[in-house]
Formats: sequence, structure tokens, C-alpha cells
Amino acid sequence: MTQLQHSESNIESIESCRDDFPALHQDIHGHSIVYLDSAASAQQPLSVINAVADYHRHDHANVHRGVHTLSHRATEAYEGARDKIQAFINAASRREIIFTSGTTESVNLVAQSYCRPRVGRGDKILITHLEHHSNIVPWQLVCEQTGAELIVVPIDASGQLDLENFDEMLADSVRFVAIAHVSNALGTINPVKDIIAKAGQLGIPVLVDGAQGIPHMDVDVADLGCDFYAFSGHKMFGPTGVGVLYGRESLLNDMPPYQGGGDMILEVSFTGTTYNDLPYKFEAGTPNISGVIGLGAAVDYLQNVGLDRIARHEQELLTYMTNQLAEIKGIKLIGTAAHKASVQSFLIDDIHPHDLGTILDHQGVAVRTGHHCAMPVMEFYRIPGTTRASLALYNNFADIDRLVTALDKARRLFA
Amino acid sequence: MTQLQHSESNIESIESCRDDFPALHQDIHGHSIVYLDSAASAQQPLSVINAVADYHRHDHANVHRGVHTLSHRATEAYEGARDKIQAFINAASRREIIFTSGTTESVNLVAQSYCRPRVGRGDKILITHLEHHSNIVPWQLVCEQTGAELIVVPIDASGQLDLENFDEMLADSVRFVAIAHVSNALGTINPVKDIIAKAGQLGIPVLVDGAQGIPHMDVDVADLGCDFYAFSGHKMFGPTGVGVLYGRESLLNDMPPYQGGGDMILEVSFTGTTYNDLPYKFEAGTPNISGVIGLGAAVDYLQNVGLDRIARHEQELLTYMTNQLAEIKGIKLIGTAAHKASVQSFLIDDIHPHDLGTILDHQGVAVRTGHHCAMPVMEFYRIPGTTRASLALYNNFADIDRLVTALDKARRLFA
Amino acid sequence: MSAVNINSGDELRELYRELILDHARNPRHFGKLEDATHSAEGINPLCGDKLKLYLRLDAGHRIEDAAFEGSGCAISVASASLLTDTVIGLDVPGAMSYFTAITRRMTDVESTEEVLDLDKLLALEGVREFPSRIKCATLAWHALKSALLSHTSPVTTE
Amino acid sequence: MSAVNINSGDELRELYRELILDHARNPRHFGKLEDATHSAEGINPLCGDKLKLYLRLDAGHRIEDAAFEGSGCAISVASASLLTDTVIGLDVPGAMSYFTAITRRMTDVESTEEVLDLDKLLALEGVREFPSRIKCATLAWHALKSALLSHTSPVTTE
Ligand SMILES: Cc1ncc(COP(=O)(O)O)c(C=O)c1O
Ligand SMILES: Cc1ncc(COP(=O)(O)O)c(C=O)c1O
Repeated sequence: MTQLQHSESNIESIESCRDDFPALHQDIHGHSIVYLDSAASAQQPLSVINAVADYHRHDHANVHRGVHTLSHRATEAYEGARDKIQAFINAASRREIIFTSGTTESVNLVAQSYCRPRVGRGDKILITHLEHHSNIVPWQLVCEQTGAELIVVPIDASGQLDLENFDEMLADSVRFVAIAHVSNALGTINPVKDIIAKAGQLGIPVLVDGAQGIPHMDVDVADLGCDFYAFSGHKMFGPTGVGVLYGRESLLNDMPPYQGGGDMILEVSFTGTTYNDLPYKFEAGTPNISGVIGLGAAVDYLQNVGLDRIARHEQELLTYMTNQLAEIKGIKLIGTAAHKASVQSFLIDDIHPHDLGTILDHQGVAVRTGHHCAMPVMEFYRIPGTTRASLALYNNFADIDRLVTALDKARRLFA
Repeated sequence: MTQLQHSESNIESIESCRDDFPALHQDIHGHSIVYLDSAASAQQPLSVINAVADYHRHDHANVHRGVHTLSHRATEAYEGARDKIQAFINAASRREIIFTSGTTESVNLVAQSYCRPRVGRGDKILITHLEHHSNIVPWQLVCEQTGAELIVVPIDASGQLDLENFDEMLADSVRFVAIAHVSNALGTINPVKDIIAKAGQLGIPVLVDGAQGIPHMDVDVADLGCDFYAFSGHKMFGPTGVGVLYGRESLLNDMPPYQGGGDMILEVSFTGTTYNDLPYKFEAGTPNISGVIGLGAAVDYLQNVGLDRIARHEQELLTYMTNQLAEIKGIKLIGTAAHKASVQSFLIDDIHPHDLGTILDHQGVAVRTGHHCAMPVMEFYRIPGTTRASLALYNNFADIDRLVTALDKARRLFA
Repeated sequence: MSAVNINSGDELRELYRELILDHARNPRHFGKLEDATHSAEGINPLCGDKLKLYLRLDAGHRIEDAAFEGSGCAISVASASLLTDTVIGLDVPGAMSYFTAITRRMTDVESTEEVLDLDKLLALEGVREFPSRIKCATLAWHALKSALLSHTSPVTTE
Repeated sequence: MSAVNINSGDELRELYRELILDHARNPRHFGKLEDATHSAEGINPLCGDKLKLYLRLDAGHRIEDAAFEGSGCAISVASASLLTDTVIGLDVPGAMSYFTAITRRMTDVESTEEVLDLDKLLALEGVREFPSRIKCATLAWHALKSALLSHTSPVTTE
């Protein structure tokens, strides 16, 4: 393998980002780490780690209800992060930004508070065959609870949605659409804007599972036109335990609260309770204050680097990785859609992904193996799982070379 | 005011704990901070702040599904914290420790997954008049959803539960009991063990809202005999966005999952989904990994200091504070139960708590003012709110003297 | 016991001026306006302040009378009291320009422009040094705007 | 491109010994046992390994025959294959003592005691250096225990 020429690119400058991530400066089993598992969870830049620690060193208190200085500082920081995120995804109002514990909770919130009271026997909820379990099981639960039916847009061998019969599917009693922006197992970037437009013509609301979209591209919910957009902090270089649900204000207004507790009410008495305004109606209890503040710092970081630069860099890396992998004897690439984010699943010979993962780890290369919480995708390809290499802004060409070398070693071990 | 003699106590040694909390070493409006708002949210010792930061510097990856080193480390640390918490509250099994986003989510989980399918018209859920909104509104929601009725154990003027008619209340169609271990607004320590025993005789399960119990006393769920115990990390010197639901295994086994998503399933297909074992069935999606690790560090910290020592220290401080406050002209103490945690609510003359809070803050003294998410308590006393000073292990006698001086200044300002 | 040197009394005195304390203790136009044509509720979940503002407009959209009821901290009650004193006699645009001037003055620390003669309302100036209390000072004014726009739902300051 | 010096191949070779690779590629007693008296499923959600173990016990509680089906990584398949080879002919206490010996040997790094002659099972020794793979090696053994105790629900290693 020789490294491609990439003189034209902005790589030199973006490569320095790697220095911002302490976890990428360590050895694993005697080899400098090659982290190719960002689709599962990304590493944090020092600015995020410090934002969280500094908050706790100086500014922590409970938010919203306090008149003292620390509480005021905490509230300003927490609500300031909401403003950042509103701007980041171009939401119309800060009232549309609801902090959750992650994509999974965001999807469950919509399933329970929006769909559950609105669907029944004869109604359909539409998802696709490439969804993550977090965008399948919540809908299965609603279907169980209400008698509604789940229908599934098929995929083709490349891992793209097969939209041939989509219009007819949609027109047949579908009341809600939930779809991934980007598949975590296959990397496929779905044509969500087209799908939203079609659903919109029929007045069907759409939730986009943006867990894998937001770290890789400039997301503009106004431009997409979606009704809900869900994402997680830990996949975009922010903390675990925090995520966002963007929801269109008119829909959120009509939804009952998801959880009851402090902060989500205006008045509680035993004769009746008045809920608070948006977004607080959906933020019961003490929120993940430091998580939200860390997420705000992650947004700052992403905007400093520049979403466009990140997308360009990742596309160059992806092309290089795909080409390098394709040369390996016995490899089978899983997920070969035309439009892809920087994720590649594959199989090599009959080496089980779990064994492959161990062998790569032993050479310092961290990949994910298994079903990637997308069992229906594995079922479709009739495989128990894959090995998946996923790239983020801090990866470089040398990382890919290390991956290829390590795979070579695995093949020799199992030969 | 002169400081009491307290030569007999373990204060000298516990006082040094204060050094462990960076946030307590700063000036507010030119005065060294006096933090009397731990019941809203506690400060973090450096060991917790560092545990979270170090995790992100060295060991972060997604848990459970990864074969590489970082994922293994993250999983070990995450599951290790579960073991610590099991031991900390003396649960019978690690399967009974469910990580949530906080007390509020823990209560909502039980309300939706345990109660909602089990109650209907004619059934009653029993709470008390001194509950936090987080232990009221989830039950109101279930009652709305099912037609069950909420009944409320009254309190007396001192802020103690009035249990005179408790046995009859309980025997009249009560299907579930939810009760605070300690009242956040009044400080009252409820006789939960007795209540649980009575409910147990009738086969009625009991949830204890332990948000204010766990930071102040040695909690032993086996000894209490409760079926569920809920608490939050941020009130016990741990991170925000993380909490625990302890649940008796036999009950948890019979409950449907609360949320759907990754990690809580064994198998997903469009024809049917098999849920994972306990505790994972209730932990959908990527958990708050760093939060859980921070919570584990907080447990270590509490155990190092010693729950008994903490309780003794706080009781001495509480006695001192109560005596000092009682001497202030025009003060009215709200919450004067015989058994109390280190929390005191009060009113002074006709000064609105919010104004008092501002005046204290200006002198560096942080207290909480308002309804403390316990509006029914305020309604009971026919007041809009109180000023509340709450103590933790890091407070000392000088803090209380500063409070008293600051209150004096407020009285003069409003005279 | 360590003696605390309270050297920052001036800002507190600025916040709690005599005029404010006087209006807080003896609010003007306090009570319900039975023949109100417009009303709105203001709620500040932060401190539990809750007040209801009543207005009676005449055929020419002039505020003939104003009153308020409810409970709150000294700042919010004084502000509501000063509000009623100020807006009686004004037409709708006139009252709205006071809303604009007051809220801008409170929230934009740089603002010194004097488009209006704020007169007694300048007693609220001290709030500018207490960011966490600005919502108290503006609560009644948001209710005013809401009442004038005939919104019927309660407004909150969060 | 930086050349990577793979100097830690020995541990990997220890893990993937010839005997392991052989059993993984050509598992013994693979398939369903139609006349099984006991069976149990083992699932490792970590890697998606899933296998079903079948046993036929005779009247004297001796394991007459054993088989397994399913899919998994080299370690879990080889371990299941070695298991069937080992337990056929043993009585229940005998099989259980292998369960105990193997799981203790895997999870307790200090353990060197040799209560049993582990024989070919020692080929699994290499797993001890790979803590994240111990569950793979013990999956079939947990299924064995579960089957012998006549548990019918699937066991998982998490
Ligand atoms: C008694 C009590 N219960 C429940 C809660 C809710 O806890 P959290 O906001 O952490 O969910 C609190 C704290 O606010 C509390 O004091
Ligand atoms: C496409 C997709 N959706 C949803 C999720 C769930 O996100 P989380 O686990 O952060 O809730 C993930 C990540 O695991 C994902 O990749």
C-alpha cells in the first residue's frame, strides 16, 4: 500500500485537530492507538473535557429555580447551550430544542407523547430496514400498545433504500414516518429531504434519527423540513447522557408531557397541575446540566473546525479507505451506497468479526464488531455481524494504512 | 452569636473535607462563598471531577458491545460502578441496580412500567402531602391515563406525616405507595420502614423517593424492605444526568421495558423482539457512561468519609443552625419535625424569600428560595415559598454564622 | 466567629430604594378591576411570583384604569404598582412604548437612551446590577403587553 | 506509510492455537440432537454469538450424547466443540465439575489449581490474556450448566 497524494486538500490544517483529543495520544498493546469506532462513540476534545470540569470547579448549582450567583451562572450556561444548538441546526425557536438523555430517549419521547395517543388499529408507522434498534423498538412498543402496524421500507444489496413502491406505501394509512439520516451499520446517507417532502404532501409528520447525521454534515432542520430531529451528544464529541430532540413548535405544543417532575410544571396541586411552556414541559427533573454545557462546547468545537471542512476531509478518507479495503483478498464490503458517510462495514474470508476485532485491537486498532444494533440489516445480508471502521474528523490516512496492515496480519493468522 | 463548643466531635477531621471541593474556594460578590444549597444540588469533590475527566482522557468508548480495549475499559468501569452501588445500598443483586437519568426518571419508570398496566378505575395510589413534584406528577399522569385515584397522607404543622388514619387509608383499595425518605422542603425524615412494613402486610409495593435520603444517611434497601428506591447522582456529590432505580428483582422481571432502543434487547426483528435480561432491559440506548463512573467515584468518596460521620456532623450543624435561627427576631421556621435531615426552611418578617435570597447572595451566602418543587407543602402553610438553607458534609459552623449575619443585614435593609 | 465586612451595601440599597420598598409594601391600584376589558396573567416560575393585570380601555383605546392582584417579591410587586401608576391615561401605542423602553433598559446593560421620560420607573434602575432579578422587574410589563395584544394565556418569564 | 512492528503476535498465537482453529473450522458434534433430554440456549449479546446445546442423559444421569448448533466466533465455537468432546460419557456431577474448573480457570487469573485433568480444554488457556473474550470461551459451559439444571430460558453472558 502506498499513501495517495492529497496535496490539494485541507488535510494539513485539519490534521492538527488530532492534537486536541487526549485519548488519541496513548498506546494500546504497545501500539499508538488508531481509533476507528467514532460511530459508536466519539472521543472528546480537551475543550469539552475542560468545559465540564471547569463548570464543576466554579459554576455548578441547580438551574432555573435559584436566585444565587452559582445557580444563575449554571442557568445561563445551560440555556446558552440551548441557543447554540438552536443556531447550529437552524431551528426556528429555542423552544424547539429539548434536552434529553440521548437519541434513544428523543425517539421514545416522540413515540409515546406524539404517536401513542394518535394511532390505533389500521394505522401504520413507517420505518426502514436499515434503522438502528433505537429507531425500531420504540415504534414496536407503540404498535403493541395501540394496535398500529409497523411497515418497513426495503433496502437493496448496496444498502440503499429501495423507494420504488414508496409512494404507495406512504399513501396506505401511514400516520408517521421515522427514518435514519445516516445508517450506522452501512453508512448510507438517506434521501431524507425527498422523503420528508413526499410525506409532507400527505400531511404525515417525519422524525429523522440524526445520531449519525449530525457529526458528519451541516444539518439544517428548516431546510430538511422535518418535524422531529433526534441526536446524541456522545457521537458529536460531546458528553454521554445528553442528547437533543428538535421538534416543530406546533407539534410539541399539542403533545402531553413525557415525564412528570420538577421544572416541567407551572403549578402543582392535588386538584390539578399546569404544565410549563416549551421547552420545559419536556424537561422533567434536574437536567444533565454539565452534559448540556459540554454539548455546547462540542458545538463550538465543530463550528470552529467547520462542518464543511470536516465533511470534505472525511469524504477523502472514506474514498481512500474504501479503495484500500477493496484490494484486500477475501474481503466483502457491506454497505456500498452511492452516498455514504465515513463508515465501512466488511467481512474477511470466514473470520468471525469478533475474532477480527480482537486481532486488530491487539495491534492498537479499535473497530466495532457485531450487529451494530441493526440486527435487521444483518438478517438482510444473512450474516451474524460485520467489522466496522468508522472515521471522524481526527482520523488520517495513516490510520487507514494501519487498519489495512492489521487486517493483513489477521488473514495470515487464520490462513 | 457565639459559636458553640463542639470539642467532643469528629469535626476537626471532617472539616478538612471542605478542601476537596474546588467550588467552595471562591469569592462571590467579594465574600468567600457559603454554599447552603446542597439539597438542590451538591458540589463535587475533586475526585469525582477527575474521575470523569480522566475517563474521557484515557478510557472512553461505547460500552457493552465493543471488543477493543477502550470499550472493554469503559464497560468495566461502568459495570464496576454498578457493583459499588449495589454494595452501597445493600441490594441483593447487581441486576436490581438500574441506571437512569435521575430520581425523576426513576419514578416515571416505575409509574409507567409497573403501575400503568396494573391500576385502573377504583384503584388508589398513595403519596403524601410533603412530596417533591417528581414524586407527585408521575402519579398524576398515571391516574389520568388509567382512571386510578391519587390519595394523599396529610401532614401536621411541624411538617410530620399525620399517620393517624394511615391504616384505614392503606386498606382502602391502595395498590401502590410512593413516599419520600426525606422531605426536601421541610427536612422531615419519614418513618419509611414502618410504612413499608404496613404496606407489606397488605402486599402493597412501596417506592421510596430517596433523593434527599441517600446523601445524608446510610441507606440499606434490604433493611428498609422497600420494593423500589430512587435517587440522583447530583445530590450525592456525583454528576448531573445520572441516577439510580433500585428495584426488587421479582418485580422488575415482571415489568415491560420503559424505553426501546439499543442494549435493552437480545434480538430485534420485524416479527418480534426479545428483551435483554436485567438490568439491561431498562437501560435503552447509550447510557451516561461518564456520569455513572462519576457516581461510582462519589460513592467511593462518601464511603471514605463515612456515612456515620457525615450524619453525626450534619446533625450537630443542624442543631446549631436551628438554635441560631430561632433567635432571630421575626423568623418563622417551617419544618420542625422531631427527626430531620440538615435542611431548614424559614420566613423572616414579610420579606419575600426571593428578596432575601438576593440579599444573602450579595453577601456570598447561597440559599434556595421559592417553592422547592413542593407546591402542596407551600399551599399547606399558605405561603408562596420559603428560604431554605441546606447543609452537607462540607459545611461548618462558620457557614451558619455567616448566614445569620447576612439575615441580620437583610432585616436592617427592609426595616 | 469571623466578622463579615459587608462592603457592598450600596448596590443592594440601589436595588431596594425607598420608592421600591414603599410600592412593595403599599402597592397602588391593588385588587381586581371588575369592569376590565383586557387582562393577562404573569407567572415567574423562578420565585413563584404570580400576578394578574387588569386594564379598562375606552372606545378610543385609551387606558382608563389599571389594577393588579397577586403576590410576589418586592421587585415584581413594586414594578407592577409603578406600572399601573404609569399607564393609566396612556393610549395603546403609548403604553407599548413604555413596555419597550423598560424591557430594553433592563436587559440591555449598555442602554442609556432616553426615548421616554421614565420618571419614577427609574427607581427600577438598580435591578440592572442583578441579572437574576430582571425577570421580576419585567414580569408585569410582559403581562401588560400580553393584555394589550389580548392574549389570554398566562405569560411566563422563562 | 509507517511500518507497523507487530511484536505481540505470541499472545494472539496463544489465543488462536491450531487446535482452537481446527475445532472452530470443523466443530465436532455439530447439529441438532433429535432425542435430546436436556437443552439450553446460550446468547452473547456482545458479539451476537448464539448457540444451542443438546444433551441426552440416560436413566443413570450419564451424558450419553451431546451436540450443539448455532454460530459464533472461533473461540465460542471451538469451546462448544471441545465441550461436547469432553462431556460425553460423564455423569452430571462430573460434567458440572468441568464447568466449575473451566469457568474458574478463565475468570480467576491467579488460578492454577489442577483439580481435573483438563486435557484438550487447556487449548482455551490463551483466552486468559484477553479478558474481553472470556465470555466467548465460557458461553457453551454456561449453557451446559443451564441444561443440566433443566433451565429452559436462554442464558446470556451479560
Ligand atoms: C425529595 C426529592 N425528590 C425528587 C427530586 C428530583 O430529583 P431530580 O431532579 O434529580 O430528578 C428531588 C430533587 O430535586 C427531591 O429533593
Ligand atoms: C443511527 C443511530 N440511531 C440511534 C442511535 C442511538 O443513540 P444513543 O445510543 O446515543 O441513544 C445510534 C447510536 O448508537 C445510531 O447510530
